[in-house]
Amino acid sequence: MELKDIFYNKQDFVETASGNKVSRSTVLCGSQNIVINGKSIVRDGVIIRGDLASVRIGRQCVIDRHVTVRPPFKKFSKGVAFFPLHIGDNVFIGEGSVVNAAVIGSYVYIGKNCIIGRRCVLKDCCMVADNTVLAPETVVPSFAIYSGSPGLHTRDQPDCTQDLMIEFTKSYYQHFLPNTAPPSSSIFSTNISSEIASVS
Amino acid sequence: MSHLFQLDTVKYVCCCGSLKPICNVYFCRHCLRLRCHYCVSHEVDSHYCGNCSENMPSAEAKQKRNRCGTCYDCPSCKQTLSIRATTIQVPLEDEPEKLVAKKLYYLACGFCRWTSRDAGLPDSQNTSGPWAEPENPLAQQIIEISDYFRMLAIREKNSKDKKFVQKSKYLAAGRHGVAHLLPRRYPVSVPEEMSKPLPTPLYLAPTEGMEDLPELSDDVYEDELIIPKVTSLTQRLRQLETQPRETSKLLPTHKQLLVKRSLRCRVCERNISKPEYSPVSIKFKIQLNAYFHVPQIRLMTPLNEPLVPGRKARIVLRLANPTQFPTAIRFLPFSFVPLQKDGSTDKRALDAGKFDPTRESSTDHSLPSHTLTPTTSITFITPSMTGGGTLGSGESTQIMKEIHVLPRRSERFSQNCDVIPPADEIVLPPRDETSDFDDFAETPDFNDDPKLVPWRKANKAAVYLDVIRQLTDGSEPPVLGITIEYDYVNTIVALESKGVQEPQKVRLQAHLLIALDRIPS
Amino acid sequence: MPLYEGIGLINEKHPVVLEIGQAFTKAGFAGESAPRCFIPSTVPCKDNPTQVRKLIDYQDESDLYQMLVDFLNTIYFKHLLVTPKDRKVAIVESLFCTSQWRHTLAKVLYLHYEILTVLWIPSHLAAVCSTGSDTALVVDVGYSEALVLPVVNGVTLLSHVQSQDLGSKTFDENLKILLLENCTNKSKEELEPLLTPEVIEDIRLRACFVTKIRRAQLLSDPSFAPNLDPQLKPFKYEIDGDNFVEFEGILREQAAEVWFKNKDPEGSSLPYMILDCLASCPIDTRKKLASSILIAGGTPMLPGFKARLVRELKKIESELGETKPDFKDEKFTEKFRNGTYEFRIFSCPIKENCVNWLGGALYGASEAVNLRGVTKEFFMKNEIVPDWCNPGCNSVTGIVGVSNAASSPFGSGVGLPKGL
Amino acid sequence: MANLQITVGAVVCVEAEIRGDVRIGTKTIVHPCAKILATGGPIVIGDANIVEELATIENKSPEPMVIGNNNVFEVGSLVKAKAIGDHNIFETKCFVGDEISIGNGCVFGAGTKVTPSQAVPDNSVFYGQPLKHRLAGERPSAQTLQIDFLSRILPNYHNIINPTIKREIPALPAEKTS
Repeated sequence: MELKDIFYNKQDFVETASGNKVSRSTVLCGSQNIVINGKSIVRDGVIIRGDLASVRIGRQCVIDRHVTVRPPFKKFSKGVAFFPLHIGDNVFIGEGSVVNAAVIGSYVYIGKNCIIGRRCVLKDCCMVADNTVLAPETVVPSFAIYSGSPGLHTRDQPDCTQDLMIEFTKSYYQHFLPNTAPPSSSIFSTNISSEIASVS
Repeated sequence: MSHLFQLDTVKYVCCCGSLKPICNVYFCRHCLRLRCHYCVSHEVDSHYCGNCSENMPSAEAKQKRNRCGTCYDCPSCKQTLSIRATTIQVPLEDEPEKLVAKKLYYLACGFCRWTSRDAGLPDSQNTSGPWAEPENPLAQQIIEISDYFRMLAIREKNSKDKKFVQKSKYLAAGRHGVAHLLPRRYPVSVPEEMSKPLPTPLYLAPTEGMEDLPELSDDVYEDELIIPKVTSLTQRLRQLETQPRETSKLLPTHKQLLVKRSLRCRVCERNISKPEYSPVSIKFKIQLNAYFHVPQIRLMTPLNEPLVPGRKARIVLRLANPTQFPTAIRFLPFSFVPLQKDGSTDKRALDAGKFDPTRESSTDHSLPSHTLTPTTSITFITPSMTGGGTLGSGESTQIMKEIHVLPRRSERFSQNCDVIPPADEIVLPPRDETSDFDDFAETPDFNDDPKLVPWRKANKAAVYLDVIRQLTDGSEPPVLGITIEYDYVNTIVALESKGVQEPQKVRLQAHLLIALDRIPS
Repeated sequence: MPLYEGIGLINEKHPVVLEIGQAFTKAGFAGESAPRCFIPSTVPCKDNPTQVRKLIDYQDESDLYQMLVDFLNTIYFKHLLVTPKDRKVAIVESLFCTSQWRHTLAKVLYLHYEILTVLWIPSHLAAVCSTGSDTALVVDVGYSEALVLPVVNGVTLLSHVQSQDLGSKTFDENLKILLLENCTNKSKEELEPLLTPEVIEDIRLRACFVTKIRRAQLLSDPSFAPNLDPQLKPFKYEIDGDNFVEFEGILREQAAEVWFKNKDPEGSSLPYMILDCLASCPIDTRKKLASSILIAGGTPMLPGFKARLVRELKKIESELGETKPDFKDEKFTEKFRNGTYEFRIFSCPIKENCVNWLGGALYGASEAVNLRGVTKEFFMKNEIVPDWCNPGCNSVTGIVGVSNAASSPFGSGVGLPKGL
Repeated sequence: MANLQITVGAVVCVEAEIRGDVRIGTKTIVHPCAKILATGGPIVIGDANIVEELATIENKSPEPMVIGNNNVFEVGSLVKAKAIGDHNIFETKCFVGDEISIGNGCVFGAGTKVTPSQAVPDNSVFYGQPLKHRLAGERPSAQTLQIDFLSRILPNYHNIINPTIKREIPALPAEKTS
């Protein structure tokens, strides 16, 4: 199935030179500490706590609505600090999730309403199913699917996850359109309905 | 992962009869057949710890009972434990009146807040513990019983195998595999030695009578039951040696390792998926996932109204060519034939009696996914399989082998829509990695009929297809069965014959079932 | 740690030992003292991976085959972490598992997983094995039924088997009724949907125990029950975040009475099953068997079970001897009239729920796998796994290559009684 | 008359939503986008608590809701409890119903929901789905270091409500206070 077009109000989003589309209703605390590498989408209601520590988000990521991205806190023997939070490329973070991880690799899919505990490490190509709660400091290995509360390794990702995620995030970007633009596959998507109508 | 594009609306029919979305299907380059997790053999490739990402050699993994040496699991909730440090003030050895800070470590769970202190374990001076682990206090007795049984069994073996020279079985097994040890002969008569009296056991479990088994103490009746203080079944089953009843007796356990597995085609016995050794690597040494080798078909939009039997509807499929060579795709009516001798409609391939190789005498099998159709104009070149041998024999031996070694599976499906195949083929250009980065790449002109191909981009194209619902009961959801025929360029032949031959182009078929009304969630 | 490390066998690949029970499966390696995993016998649903299906709920043979393929895949690649075809397998199986189950499991092992040799061990023999002795009265309380089976000098006295539906299933059904009756802060209608099988099992495990024989007598009569001293305090159980339920304490001791309904003419009881079995056994074996009771299965691990069982047996026996028995069978009482048996229960070196598995592991570590295992080749040829109930396998001559192969427990070469 | 009282030493970001009668003790940190809603009676927050973004503390009852010291309200938690003692942690997205009174040292795990009327025993830990309950050996330690760090760093990025001034904030419309 092809992804459906998602339209947004052009005035509600800022599109940067590198192709990032960031909603104006996000809360980007300490925005000087937030780096988004390009072609990423940050939708409305997202909170990114760059004030606590730096947050780096890779290319072609999608951060869905009402996600909180928050660098994790850590007590050391000598004082305390918030860890910088790194997110790789082609990562999808689903609606309402709270991300407290230390590192999120590339090609990672995080479902809706997940809680990624403090200092978690999500390796490349892993997936966190909807409504999962990952305990603090969990390491999710590559190609693992974690689900439940507490999140446990329940299934495995297919071998082609990397390419699927690239295709998915890229396709999401292509279908994320200002409401002024024509539909992405306009060449025929309007025709389709008329064609089908004429047949049946 | 198949939820990303609702990939499971289009199921590829594997040789074995499984229906899988494309990302779970493999393509064996040698057999030129679809394979899936069900019909390939799985092998353990390497052991590693999912938490610390350390590889562990198989021998060591075996010795450590498949557990990581450094990471521990919480006995209460199975999450990974982290090491916490605390400092205490201890008097200096030389000057007892002076206090210095000393670091001590304990284990703590960030999820259920269990700590090694809850188990009564003292804090350790080392980050690595050691932490007490559950142990069976009677393990030594089990060893004694085991020794006794080994002795008995050896006695029996000696008495039976007297005539044979005993070589060291274990060494032989290591070198050549166990297969040559078979078949084994069992003498029917009971030899003399067996009538000798049995040796006395080394250990006998004691029995307990009334005096050893006191009734429950009064505390049980007087104390209030606090459920959180009693362990649950899962907690007990994680410590089989002790299975404690009180949560205070739960002990941390070493984390279980994970494995990377490689997949092997059962027919040609070559790998079809082999991951790289490194636990953090997401790359593969060999990766024959169908996603990279078989044209991908997707339904663009589901039917928005039910399809009445006998009526026609138009659907749009999106085709993509993942390979590095151009291909031409032709649509045909669904023609999957299960891998079976009689080809009967009963698809229960697992019925008793179908496994006996000797019973498989007939060779007139329908070829499941690799048929030379007379309609195609492209030359069919035999993939030179075993050097010599004609097309016919090579083909049939492979089919024979497939019938014998592939586990078969009968997944129920109802295919109730047929395609009206368009006359033309759709040519798809090869996949171009660079075009992924170029949004404005030019799409080559293939002089398409806009009534067949309304859209194209790089290696992808959309196709209109007319489908007809069969005149059967219309209550089931519409499922279209379709067979595609496509060009596949086999580079492996060229590689194996040291570059003498050009890559060979073959014409292959794949069978698909498409759920036409699946609404994207 | 492997038990046999350092005897030059370090390179040996220990066979995999599997006991696929109706409720739980134990899997591990031969030569080890505990299973590597002890997991529910369930597989994820195909349509909805968050739901599970029990293996015993299979629809037909092909369904079971698929489930076993999936289940063994999980066991091999998530728990045991070995390549299936590299290892021989020892299966610990119930004597009364259906032929369909057995045959399907055999097909999965030999054909799908290409296992070369499988040793099929009856679970009660395995259990006896784990005591080091060769004589025991095995009391196996499983999921759907309780079995009492005598084994004397390695010979199973199969005709004397006693079997009743007194497994954990019956226990939990009974417990559910008690829970519904004894809830103090929820109505039956509210509580009923909350009591899933998992919740009931958890309450059984965490709250229930087997009470003293004296209290049990009072419990059996509802009018006496309030006079119990001390009364058990009510307890609170948290089902989920919205439902914290409170129960009367009395159900904690009432639940296990399902095993000891001696007086009930319709009911059955574990002590009577044991005595019935003993009574039917040859007279010269009774004494030995009575003092070699072996408990297997996870349900009887409740506190107080063994102590109560011994006392119940003694009490019934003494009542039979002294007073006019209120029991149905005259012959039965005759046999116990003059007998002064001492009832003793084995204290195994492992918990009761792993006893069967441990026996399998002991077998698997010995040459028995090679001597008595059924090879893939044999299975391909004959399409059967030799079985005690299959007359074809138990004729005097036997099938070529199978004589004594499947069933015998000990090196002594004594198999299951023939001609049953 | 609704009013907000912030003791010296507390750090309350302007972007936090605070309504009704709220008192905040010293060393308490209120992150941006946190919500403290005294829609009924007042909310009295003690010292050295942390209220993170999207956390909601709500009091609909006419009785005052008293929160002790050293509690942490993590991202997205929704707490309506009758009373809260010291050293409790409300983890990410937990939900605590309004019939619960909480003593000391309790942890409501991430994503849990606890509603039945009860007094939670000290050092209780609720976690997981389905909900599990255990009694911890010791209570969670105070987040003193984190509070020091946050009180240093937050003023660099956010506007802080000046604690010395007693601010009058608009009372809620009558129909909203039930």
